[in-house]
Amino acid sequence: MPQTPMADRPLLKIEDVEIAFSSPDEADIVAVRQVDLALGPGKTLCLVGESGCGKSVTARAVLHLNDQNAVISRGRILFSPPGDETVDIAALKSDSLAMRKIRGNQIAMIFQEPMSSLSPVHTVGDQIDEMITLHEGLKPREARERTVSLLDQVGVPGPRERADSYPFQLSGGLRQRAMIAMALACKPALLIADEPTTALDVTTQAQILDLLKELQEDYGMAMLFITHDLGVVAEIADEVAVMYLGDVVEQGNVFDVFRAPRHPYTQALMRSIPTIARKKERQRLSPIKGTVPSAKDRPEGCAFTSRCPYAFEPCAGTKPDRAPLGNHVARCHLLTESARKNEVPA
Amino acid sequence: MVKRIPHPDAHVRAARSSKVLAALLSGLMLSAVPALAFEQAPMLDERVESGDLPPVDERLPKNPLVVEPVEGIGKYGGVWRMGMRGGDDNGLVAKTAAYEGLVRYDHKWEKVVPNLAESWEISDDATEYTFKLREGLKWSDGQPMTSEDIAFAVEMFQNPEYPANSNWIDIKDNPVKVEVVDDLTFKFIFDKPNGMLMDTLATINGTQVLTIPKHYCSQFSPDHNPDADKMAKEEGHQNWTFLMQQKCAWGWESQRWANPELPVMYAWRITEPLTGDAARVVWERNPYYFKVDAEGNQLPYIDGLDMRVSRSLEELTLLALNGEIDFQDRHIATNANQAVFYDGQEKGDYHLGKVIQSVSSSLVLQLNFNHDDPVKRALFQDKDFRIGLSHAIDRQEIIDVVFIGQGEPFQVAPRPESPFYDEEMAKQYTEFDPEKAVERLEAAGLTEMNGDGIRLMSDGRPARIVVDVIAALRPEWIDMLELMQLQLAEVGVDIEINNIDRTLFYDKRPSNDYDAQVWAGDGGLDVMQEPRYYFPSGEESVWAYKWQAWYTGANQQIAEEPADWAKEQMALYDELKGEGDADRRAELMREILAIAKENFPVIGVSLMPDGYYIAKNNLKNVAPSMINAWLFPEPAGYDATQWYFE
Amino acid sequence: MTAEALTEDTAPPEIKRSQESQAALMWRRFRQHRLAVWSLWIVGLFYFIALFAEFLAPFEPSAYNPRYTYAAPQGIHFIDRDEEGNWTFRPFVYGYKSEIDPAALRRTFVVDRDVKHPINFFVEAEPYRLLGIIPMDVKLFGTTERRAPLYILGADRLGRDLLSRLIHGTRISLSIGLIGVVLSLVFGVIIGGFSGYYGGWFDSVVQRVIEFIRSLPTIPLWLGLAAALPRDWSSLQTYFAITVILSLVGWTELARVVRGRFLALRTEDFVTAARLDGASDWRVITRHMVPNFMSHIIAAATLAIPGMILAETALSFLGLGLQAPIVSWGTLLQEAQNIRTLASAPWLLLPGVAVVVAILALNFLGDGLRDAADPYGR
Amino acid sequence: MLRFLVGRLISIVLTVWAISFVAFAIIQLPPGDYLTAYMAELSAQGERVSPAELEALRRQYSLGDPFLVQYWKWISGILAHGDFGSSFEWKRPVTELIWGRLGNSILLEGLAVLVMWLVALPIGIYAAVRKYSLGDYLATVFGFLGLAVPNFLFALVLMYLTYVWFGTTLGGLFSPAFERAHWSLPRLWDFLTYAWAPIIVLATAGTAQLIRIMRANLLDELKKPYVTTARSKGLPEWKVIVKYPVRVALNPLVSTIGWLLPTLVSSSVIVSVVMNLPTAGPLLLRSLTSQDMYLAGTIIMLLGVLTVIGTLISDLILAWLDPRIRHGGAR
Repeated sequence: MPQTPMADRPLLKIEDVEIAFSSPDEADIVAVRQVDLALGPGKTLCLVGESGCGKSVTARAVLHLNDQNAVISRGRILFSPPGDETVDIAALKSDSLAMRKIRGNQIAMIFQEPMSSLSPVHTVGDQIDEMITLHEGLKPREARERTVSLLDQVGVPGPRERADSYPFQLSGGLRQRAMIAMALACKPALLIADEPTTALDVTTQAQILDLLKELQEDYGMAMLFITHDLGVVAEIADEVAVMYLGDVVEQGNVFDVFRAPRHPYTQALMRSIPTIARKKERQRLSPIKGTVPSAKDRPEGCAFTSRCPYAFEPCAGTKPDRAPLGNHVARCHLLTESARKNEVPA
Repeated sequence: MVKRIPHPDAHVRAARSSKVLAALLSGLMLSAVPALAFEQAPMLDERVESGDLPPVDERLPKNPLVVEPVEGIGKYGGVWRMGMRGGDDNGLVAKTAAYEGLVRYDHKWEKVVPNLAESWEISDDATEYTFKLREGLKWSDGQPMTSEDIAFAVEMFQNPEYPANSNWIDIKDNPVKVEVVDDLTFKFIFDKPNGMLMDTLATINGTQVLTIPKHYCSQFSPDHNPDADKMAKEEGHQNWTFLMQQKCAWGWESQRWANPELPVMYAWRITEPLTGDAARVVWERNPYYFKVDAEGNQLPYIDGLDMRVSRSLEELTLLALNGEIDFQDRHIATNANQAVFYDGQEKGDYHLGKVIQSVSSSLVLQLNFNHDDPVKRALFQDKDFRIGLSHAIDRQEIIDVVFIGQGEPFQVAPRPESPFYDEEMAKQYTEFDPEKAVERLEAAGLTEMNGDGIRLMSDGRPARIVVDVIAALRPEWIDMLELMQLQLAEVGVDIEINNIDRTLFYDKRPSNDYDAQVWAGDGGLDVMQEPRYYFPSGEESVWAYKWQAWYTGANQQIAEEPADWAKEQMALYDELKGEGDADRRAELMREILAIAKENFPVIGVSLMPDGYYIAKNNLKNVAPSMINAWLFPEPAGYDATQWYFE
Repeated sequence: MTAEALTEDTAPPEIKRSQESQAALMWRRFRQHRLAVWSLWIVGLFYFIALFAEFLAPFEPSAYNPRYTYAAPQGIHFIDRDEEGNWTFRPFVYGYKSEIDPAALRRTFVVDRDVKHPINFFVEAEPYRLLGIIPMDVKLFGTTERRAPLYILGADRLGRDLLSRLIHGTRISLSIGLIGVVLSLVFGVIIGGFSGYYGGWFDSVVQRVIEFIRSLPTIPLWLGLAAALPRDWSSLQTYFAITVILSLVGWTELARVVRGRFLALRTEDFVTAARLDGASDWRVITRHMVPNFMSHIIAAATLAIPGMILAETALSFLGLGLQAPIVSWGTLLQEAQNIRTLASAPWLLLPGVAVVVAILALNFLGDGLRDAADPYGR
Repeated sequence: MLRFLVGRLISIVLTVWAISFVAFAIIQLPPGDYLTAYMAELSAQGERVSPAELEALRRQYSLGDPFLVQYWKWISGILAHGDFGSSFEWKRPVTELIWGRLGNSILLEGLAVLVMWLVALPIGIYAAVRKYSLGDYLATVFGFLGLAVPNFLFALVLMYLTYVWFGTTLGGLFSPAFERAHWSLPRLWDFLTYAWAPIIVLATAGTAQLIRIMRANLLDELKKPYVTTARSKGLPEWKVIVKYPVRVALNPLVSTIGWLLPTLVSSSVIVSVVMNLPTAGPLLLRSLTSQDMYLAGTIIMLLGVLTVIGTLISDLILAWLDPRIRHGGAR
């Protein structure tokens, strides 16, 4: 199995994970199948894909935050915090002590909707204090001091007053900063960011991203970054994993993947990035034909089959293996085929 | 209104003034030796020693009334627990504790015997009555009770501004005048003969003259206290009448029971009054009560009364079952409950006693003789129609179902216990006979039938009678009517049961918008006092409301000239009221009854079965059988003052 | 420049699911609420009984029998031995031995195992009209012998068959609930709808009125109104009057629900669109908005019925409302409202059980409907 | 916040006025007046009142006046010098009669509300968290049983059973000793030994409603992202639920307190009649049947006022609980 050339002991290693949703009156839906990911300390891994492709589910699985009817039916999620032995999160119970010790403490998470992700009836300060008192057993007053400095650090003006205000009294940007402050409260080794900038306007997006990068430097923490925005990926990712309908179709070093996407889906994505050029030279962005089928009627084989321009007989039936391509891997029959008769579609 | 004489010859005695009276008294007061050493209840000893009460001999009159105990001499102490319903239940208090008039009835409801008055004399023309009070009577506050109090009471009742009224003190056609001879002697004087005064005085209504003690109540009357009106205004009332009512009102007993200050002559006086938010009404012995037992122990034996005020009959029933009520029949001793109470005797440590109802028929169907609809009026006045209905009723079945076999088919007529009892009158047309019924109905012109088998009246409308009833008052009525409904349907008469509330029941009378109303057969024992079904004598004669208006003159605008036979009865009754001689009165009453029997105005169903009371087993001297009537208060009429706890 | 941007007709799964028909969706959600499904059956059964009361009840509610006052329930037996002594299916009831206890004033009944009265199905009966229309002379079951006692659930104080009375009472009580709710719906939907649709002063006035009505304690309101009914009205008239009175209070709740939905929907695009198309208000409301929350209204209505039924019993208890000879659960309970019944004829409380079951069922049904009504929300 | 308060106060005044009017109107609805009712009762007992006396009384009480005149007399009396008129039946100022009983009512219903919440909240929370579980069903059924059993039936059965099993009769709120005493610890204790039964009866009636609301609200809140956030902090599950969604779900529940009151009052009327509780209920019932108009009118009005106040209070609590309202934020 291919080893990512990161640090020998990855902070987070997701091995062959499958996540299924059970519902009372239908067959289970496998939302995520065969996901392998690895993330080294201090690095940033971007999960990219259209909504519904399972990137959030995967990320949440790391903290067991999916709904009760979601089960990790296969695989391991190995988390090795620095100076601590490795745990298989997949094996932990959602409400177990071990899990709770990891949550917020070693792995923190920030969400897409800064408004609804903060309790509307508690002050921002209280919600951050709680984190600190919970994991570090500080006294409320000390906790509040920490909170204020955190807020200051994430660039909230007048942190002391802001700590006493309610979410609805803050602008979207400030709320997200507050969220980040909360996430950082216990200096986590890993920060999971689930589309943290999607709900924000462009300028704020930029600020938040910069802030995150900055903080990543200071705290030396790794980041699992979920987004559907390739621009964001390009800006912050070290590693990128492209997901389509529950499958990781291509993953690896962000430069390689962006420079030479090999999976037809990735290629399609890349083609969608408009390049600044003179009018006549511009080429029309070509959309992918068809629509994303629901996980129910996903082909046994490559999930992309139904829309793939190059689809041929093995695609639908059998699942493509990972094709190692220099610094990254992709799952596509074309590539495995090409391994034999070496002609690759450009 | 006139009163009945239960037993003619008994009445003769009562009437024949003091000569007879002496004998009668001696008979009653064997042991009333003056030298008798009086005893009092232990609970009073302390107050006497401390001097805030005079000794018992000074509290009692010179010649106290000696009560012959039912079983034997009792002992002091204990509290008599019972239950009442609240503001509208003042009647219970009246029947239990407030029966203290100038005279009273004996336990058989026959003789009129002395009470506060030790003797009286009646002029032969029955226009002048002279009463002699016991010497040394005192109100519950220790003030002497004298002729002045009687005079004042009459004055108040006759005061037009003061809305209290009596059925004998201030009646228009023959009001009473009082002449005070001395503190102990006074006269009642009438323009016309008033042959029934003694009976009136012996009833609950007779106590009216003793409800307004002058020394206390005169302060509220402007005639005796110029500041009365000012006083009332200070209390926030419009004028003196309101304050007087609140403090002393008659008729509004709920008011008198609400004022603990009001001096009384009763055996017990109120300490916790009956107010709107009262949860109980508490009484304690009146240290000045004027009766003693055969050994000279001042009555009452029982220290006090504790009346639970409860709107919930279920609660009262449970209290009784649980032995938390010492004596009671009102409210809880219903037909339906009898089985439960019977079973509960052991657990509750009480027993059931017999209560004879004064009413004759358990239900009286009164068809509206004065109906505005000429067709119905004609039909209802048609004797054949009424007889037809009567024959169509299967009385035995009703008795079996509703009264579980208790009672017998009975019309509206004097009860078997009454001297006026006339079997023929009581039983006529009571046999269940559909053929006869149909015959009579057809004789009444109901020959045609419509599709639903309902007979048609002369104008072709189906014979449909809406019967007003207050189920709240007697649940059995609805049951009985539901059965009668089915039985009458068999012969093609359609009655609809219209269960309405009291107010409306009464409103419908003057406005005359009713086919028929249902009530119980009052006047089964008190034949003379309560002739409402025998002839249109008053407001309660619903079957001929306009005729009674003509007779009483109360409501002239609706009055209507009665049929000749009714007028004849009215004449006879007027004569009766004036008649001083008891036998003659009885005769006149019999004539009235005969006419009633002949014309058969109202339809009865069955003889009201005996009721029952429940009494704790340790409560003694309780008469095994009592008569229940409004005019003859029960249990007060049976000297509850000499009941005691063993 | 997002991943979505390049697949213009991409539809995320949620939206896909909502393409199922509203009804199918509701049904799917509804089935999850097992209690509700059960309740649906029970309620159905009750209304079936109410509908065919005359056919199902062995006797007329007023039919009495002096010999069986307060007769205890006989129960019913299905398996019997025939002459040869082998077991056969032949439903029957035992007879009674009864004697009168004059002192206690009551009949005591003992089941007489020697006397068996067979129960036959589709027996001849007095001709009657089913639903007051269809003439019939057959009842579901009964005894063929004349005057044979048949008191499966016991008899009341007049020897009337409780079962029959219960069945007929079901009709009155359930229909009171239904009619009352329908009336409240008419008020509620119209008033609530308009105040929600137009908002503004009309809305605020309606709101005040509703607030006001709900701040009145209902009992005195009922007392007053019920007492004000013309008393010479026939029982049928009173019956309808009572339902009207009940709905006078009931409509506020429904109005609130409807208004809420209207406010929510008013701003929805498709409504705006309809308006822009120049559809009349009436059309917008009836064609576009009402269908959209019919389910909510149904749910709310279902939840309102129990209230009505209870209110009816309460009124009857207070001696207002329906009264004998009308047979309703309320009047039946009122007759059972005394110690005597509790002590020696507890079976007369069975109407209470009927009330409880009906109320429970209706509530759960309503809950299920509401949960199903908006699959994404509560 | 100030505007909010002022607005509320205005609407309160209007509502109360309207209630006073309707209250008065309701009593006038039935045919006849106090005196006809009074006479009816007396004759039902076999007593007599002559038409003459009735006329005198009718004049004395100026019952002849038209409705509006009577209403004006009443309301102006109240506004001018807090005089609610006097009871026909008791010949006493209405206020004398009702305070004690109104107090009992409030106490009783207050306690009932308390019990309701104590029972309903846990059940509601459990039912929401374990939606469609067996526990959910059991909890809900239990809750709804209370709603389904007619109050008066429950009360009566309770009374009878306690008599049969414990040989005691429920009923009333005090033992004779404390009947007229002033409030004190022993009296409170005495009160509780009697009050538990009616409180149970009253509480059961309303619990189901609360359970339903709580369950629905909580189900809403549980879906909100902030719950996930809380979970992602590493809080134990129970704490996540209690501190966040429950806390938010409480708000709409609080606003129901106000509406709870009238329903409670109504059901307490019936319960009080069956169990003979010295609350405003039986007095009201009595005054309505005896058409004692000033008494009845006052009680109805005060009950209405109570309700309005109740709503105001719950609004205030709501504002205090929910910053979004307190700070006039988006609602």
